[in-house]
Amino acid sequence: MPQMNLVQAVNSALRTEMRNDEDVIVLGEDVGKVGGVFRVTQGLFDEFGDDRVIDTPLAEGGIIGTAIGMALYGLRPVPEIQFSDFIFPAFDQIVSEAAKFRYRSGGEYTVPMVIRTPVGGGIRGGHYHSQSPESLFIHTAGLKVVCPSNPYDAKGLLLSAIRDDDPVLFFEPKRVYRAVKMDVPEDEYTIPIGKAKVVREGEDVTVVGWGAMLFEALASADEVAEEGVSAEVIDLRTLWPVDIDTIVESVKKTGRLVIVHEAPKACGFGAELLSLVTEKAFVHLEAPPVRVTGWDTPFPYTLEMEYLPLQHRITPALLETAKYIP
Amino acid sequence: MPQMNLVQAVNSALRTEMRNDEDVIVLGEDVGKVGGVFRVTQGLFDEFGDDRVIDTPLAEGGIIGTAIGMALYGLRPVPEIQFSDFIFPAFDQIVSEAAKFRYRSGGEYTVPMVIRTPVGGGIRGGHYHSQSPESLFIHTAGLKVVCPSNPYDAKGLLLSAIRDDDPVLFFEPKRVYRAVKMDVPEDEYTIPIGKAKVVREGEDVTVVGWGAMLFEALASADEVAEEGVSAEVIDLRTLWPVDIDTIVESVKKTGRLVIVHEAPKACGFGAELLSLVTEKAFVHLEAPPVRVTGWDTPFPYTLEMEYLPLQHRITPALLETAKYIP
Amino acid sequence: MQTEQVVPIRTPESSFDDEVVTVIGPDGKVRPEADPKLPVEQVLDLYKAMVRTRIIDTQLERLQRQGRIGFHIGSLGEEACIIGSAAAMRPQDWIFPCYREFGALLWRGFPLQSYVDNMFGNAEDVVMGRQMPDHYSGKKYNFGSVSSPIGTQMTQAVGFGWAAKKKGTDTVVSVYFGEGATSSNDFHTGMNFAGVMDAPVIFLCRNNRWAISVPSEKQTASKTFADKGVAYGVPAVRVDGNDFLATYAVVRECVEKSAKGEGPFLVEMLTYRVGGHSTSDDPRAYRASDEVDSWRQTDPLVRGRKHLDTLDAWSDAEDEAFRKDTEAELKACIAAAEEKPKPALSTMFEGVYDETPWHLKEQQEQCENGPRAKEHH
Amino acid sequence: MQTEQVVPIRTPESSFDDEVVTVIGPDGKVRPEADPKLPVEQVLDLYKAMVRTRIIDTQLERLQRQGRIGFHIGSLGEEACIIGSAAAMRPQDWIFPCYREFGALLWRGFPLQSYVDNMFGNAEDVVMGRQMPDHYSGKKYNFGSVSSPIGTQMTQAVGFGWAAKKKGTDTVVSVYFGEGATSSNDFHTGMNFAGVMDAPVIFLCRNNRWAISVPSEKQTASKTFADKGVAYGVPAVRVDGNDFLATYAVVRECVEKSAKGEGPFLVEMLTYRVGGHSTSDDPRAYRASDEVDSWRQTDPLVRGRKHLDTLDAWSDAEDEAFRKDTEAELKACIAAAEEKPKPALSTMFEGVYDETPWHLKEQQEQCENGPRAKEHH
Ligand SMILES: Cc1ncc(C[n+]2csc(CCOP(=O)(O)OP(=O)(O)O)c2C)c(N)n1
Ligand SMILES: Cc1ncc(C[n+]2csc(CCOP(=O)(O)OP(=O)(O)O)c2C)c(N)n1
Ligand SMILES: [Mg+2]
Ligand SMILES: [Mg+2]
Repeated sequence: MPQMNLVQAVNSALRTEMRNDEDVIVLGEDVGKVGGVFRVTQGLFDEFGDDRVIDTPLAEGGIIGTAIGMALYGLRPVPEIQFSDFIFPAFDQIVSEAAKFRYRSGGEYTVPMVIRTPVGGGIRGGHYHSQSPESLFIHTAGLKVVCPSNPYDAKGLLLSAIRDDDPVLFFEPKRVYRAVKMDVPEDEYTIPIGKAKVVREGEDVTVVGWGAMLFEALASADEVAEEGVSAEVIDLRTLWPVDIDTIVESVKKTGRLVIVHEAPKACGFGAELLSLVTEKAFVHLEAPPVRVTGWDTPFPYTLEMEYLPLQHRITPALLETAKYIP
Repeated sequence: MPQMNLVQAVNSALRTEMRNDEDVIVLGEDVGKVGGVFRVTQGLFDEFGDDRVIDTPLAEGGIIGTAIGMALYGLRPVPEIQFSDFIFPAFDQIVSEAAKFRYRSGGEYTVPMVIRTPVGGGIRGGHYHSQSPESLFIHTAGLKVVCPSNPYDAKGLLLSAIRDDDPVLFFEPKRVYRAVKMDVPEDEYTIPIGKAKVVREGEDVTVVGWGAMLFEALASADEVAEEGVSAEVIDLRTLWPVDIDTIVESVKKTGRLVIVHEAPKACGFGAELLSLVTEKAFVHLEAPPVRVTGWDTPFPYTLEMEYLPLQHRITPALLETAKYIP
Repeated sequence: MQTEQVVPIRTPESSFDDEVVTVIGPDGKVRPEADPKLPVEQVLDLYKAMVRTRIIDTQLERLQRQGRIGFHIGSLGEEACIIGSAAAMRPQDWIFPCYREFGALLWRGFPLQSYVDNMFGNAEDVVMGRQMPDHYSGKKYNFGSVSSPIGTQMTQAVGFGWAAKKKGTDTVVSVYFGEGATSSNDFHTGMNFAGVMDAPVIFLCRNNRWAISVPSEKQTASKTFADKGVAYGVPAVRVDGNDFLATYAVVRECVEKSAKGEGPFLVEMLTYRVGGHSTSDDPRAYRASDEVDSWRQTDPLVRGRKHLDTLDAWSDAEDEAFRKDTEAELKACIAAAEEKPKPALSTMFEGVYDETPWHLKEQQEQCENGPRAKEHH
Repeated sequence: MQTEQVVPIRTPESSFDDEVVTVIGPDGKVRPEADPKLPVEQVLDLYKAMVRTRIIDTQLERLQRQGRIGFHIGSLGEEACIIGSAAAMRPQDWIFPCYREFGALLWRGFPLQSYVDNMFGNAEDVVMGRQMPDHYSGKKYNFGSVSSPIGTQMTQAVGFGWAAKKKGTDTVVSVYFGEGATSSNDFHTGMNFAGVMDAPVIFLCRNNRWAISVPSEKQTASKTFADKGVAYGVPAVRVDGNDFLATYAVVRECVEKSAKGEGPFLVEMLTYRVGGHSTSDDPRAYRASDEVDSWRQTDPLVRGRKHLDTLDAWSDAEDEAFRKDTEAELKACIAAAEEKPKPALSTMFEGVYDETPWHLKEQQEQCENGPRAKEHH
């Protein structure tokens, strides 16, 4: 089985589905000849031509708006937003239109579309090449939100997302793009949307993470193991609709919860997770659930490693939570 | 003292500050001659002329972008977005620009600007004239978010907001616009941003609300009083930065918390409030905190009264929470 | 430092400001050069559709004032450009509406009863009472979905038209919007993408002179709205939008060209919003009544009627009878719509996604098992 | 149904496609009609600023390859249009940058050391290391703040210029952007608002033919970028952007007119991005090297040098010496910048708001009292 990094796995998913289904169209800024600024769409232009791999003008609202139109017609567009920081010019089309089309038209129109976009920090991108805006889309009814942490999941989830009949935000953790290689089948396979994965079992505390921070959570789990704390690590994979059962089941076992995400804390997805768990497993909570997140500041440049909720911040949170005495 | 409704109180605040400070500029769609579609800016065009009360072209991004430019120059623009549902074409200017200007320029540039916009449902507005997008802005570091529930607070808070040196989102609950009249001084006065108000004291359960839902919370507090449950009602007034001390103090007393808001539940501001209280007062919580919110659907038209978290839904939540046995 | 030298800074010239296509003269006679030469029955159908639109507008406004419906947004004075342009589209073509084109929807065969059900947001409303009145959806009739945010339909129409072309069809898409909407983000990206992608899309700008209270002169400093095509390499044309035959002819020509791959096009249709912006608006607060009066002179129905007279195709008695029938038909639809129940509670939770996820099922259960809200107060 | 009649649908004509203002001919001699007739010392200053910009670009690119800075976005080949246009602004005027105009920033007097500190994001960086390199802010120099999102500076410049005018000043604002940015929402709203508000703003479009890998032909179907002015009633002009005197002359004329209330203007500056988009980009993946080579022929520095020769104002020795001095100055700045510490941890939490609210104080405390991160890996 070939080894792929996340860039290659996403590329493989796109190529696979473009071969399967000629209605799949890739469009965005620089996705064509050059294959995207992260080279995720490399080679697709050569294989599928400029009718199916479209370099668009520089307008995210246009990319998403025309992609919605294509989807209304019955195609399955996979628009790319070059950085998720640049999704905001398309915000109206996403939240007012794509998200509401099925509902508002009484089911007549649907928008099967996957918005692919790199997310997160740790690549010296500063304010505008590092943000994690997932909670804005989770708040918007009608959207699904996916964020794989590794190449295998990325391919399987992207194939599911493209086949899904609802609009999906597909966030690709850019810090992981070339950092991890693993076995990824050339052939097609899917990973269901809406299913989290327990990537490490443990007894004392549950850690929920996704994307690039998953690796930090795992590293912390290793670290605290040396101090005798057994952490259960859950990779959400799909952020919304969230697999609440897997989380609640784990918290019922451990009684303790730490949530990790890069986005700012205030109204981040961590707040929703914390609230859901509190609502559903209040009596099982033996310690206050904790959020380890980006700070409530714009994403900084020089100090980005102090901004991110990395291992050095997760580990103490795990220890404190695990050792909390009610 | 004159009696004013919320429309008149906001109008009075604008007029007061425009007389005080010639740098205050009002701009937006239909704010001029006709005085806004809700008539909030009525009469300002006649008093201050078309240099200070500007009917703009139909482009929210242009309204906010030019207002930012005015603010960078040193003016104090008060742009109006006709409905908060139509703020999304301006989303990029608000979250990428206004919110980050001070920080990203090392304090060289500031954006003293108040974005006024009607918010919320209950006026037969359906999908696009009813939404409550506050949590999107709370998630964005650098913005302040205010939502008064009554005319007196509206005037005092708007005067503070205009004098504030940071960008403020000022949400006006449109269901309250003409529904409530009360004494409002002609003269100027301010209500500080960042201070909540305990509008009804109680012992058994804390209810946090704002805007139009505050009245529903109060009605429920009356209703449950008949069943012997004493609810403390907090009107947040400023959503962000939130007055956490007032809430935590109340929860320490009651041990129980119900949060009410119109916006959808998932990643709504209720999740942040619930999380903050859980983090800060875990040991004081005698029942799982509860959110009574809009459902996670687009805002409907015919069934809007079933969508909103009105008295009929708040009352049972208060009773259950107050009577919950751990 | 001196700069007396001549630098050729161009104050842009309009290619359009004195050329407006008209077919029907003030006397009702046609200018043969531009006449689409439609068979008489078709002319009559167009005229009747305009009259029907007017009657519906009048009645719905009344219903709203009586509090029986919550809202209506009409097309008083704009019937010719709406019906003329809709009729110019071929059966296989698609129409992406703004919010003022129920006349086009009905022209397409959408049942009047369904339209009235939408006005009441009842259980048989095609959009299940989820949106405000006049926010319908007509997929079976090759007709889009109305939403309130200004402009968004334009880029969507471009993607749709592009897709249809790539699929090898000769489908053309028309998209309506007001002149105010030319200021929106989506006009810009829609036109630009259409130009670059060679999409078979006809941008139909209803220049009715007003965007709620903002007159068109305050909307842009360009000489005409048609001139905006230049910025995108999109051919443009101005037409008398109160002349149903002129509108038909111009749009039809664009359709035929677009179908051959020569689109997109921008059509500025000159008309006037005689009524308020919607039932929520009272235009007396911001515009002079003599302006409105002078536009009433150009009433497209009066002009249409004059034209029919030149054809000897329609009598006063026929006109009277048609109006009566239409009113009766509408009255029956209203009575039926008013009787129908509200949409079921479950419709609030279903259809957000293809399959309803756990959290919505949970919320639905909470809602259905909880107490009911009081009615609107 | 027949439609053989002629409907005047206009394929837009360009007012601009064969008129480009040039001053310096291939031989270095000026065409006197458009020559701004600057004093020799000023011509020399402009030339030196271009050379300095080139030297800085070359060095910073090297630094980035060595991993000593994280990023640089340069102006190789575009020096003439940047320096020429910046120099045309009067001291009281303001410049709103895109991201490629550090040459304009330095022209305004921003200290080289501060610029280099910004490249390192160190404790003395004017923006406190909060943004990527080349995202500076220069308020003291009447210079805006760089952000990455394309286009946003345009509407801001309009509001700023409008405010300055309302305050009774004759301040003019220029705003830079690439031809790719003409597709952005803010180009549209910025130009439209400028037209309607009569704002004293000069829109400076650096048409360098590429938006990362997308060539200008794929950006729009309009004949030229100057033609886009028509859509907004904004006068426009095209200038040879590799000719610093032509750019100066054109922009200066716009400034003088704008100061008299005759703005806004759109200036399309024809140039070429000789380097990659930024240090993150390798253009060999998407464009032919002979295209680049042919543009190297039009190098604005070579052309400038030829012009100096016609003035007999500058010797090879002087050129050499100037280059050496500049390199040495830059080297010293780099050495100093590299020595400076990172910004303090507290700078991450301060300055989000005027007064730091409780939640940020709490987070700052958590951060400062918690363990430190490892360095970048
Ligand atoms: C994004 C957005 N902003 C504001 C509004 C409120 N609004 C509804 S219609 C309208 C005016 C539209 O004018 P125009 O485009 O000329 O169309 P007309 O109503 O004249 O047909 C405005 C401002 C909206 N619906 N969407
Ligand atoms: C809203 C937004 N979308 C995408 C990007 C990524 N991006 C940065 S520069 C650029 C191309 C800009 O081209 P152009 O406007 O011609 O300017 P140039 O770089 O040629 O000077 C793109 C797509 C961005 N910064 N902002
Ligand atoms: Mg209009
Ligand atoms: Mg460019």
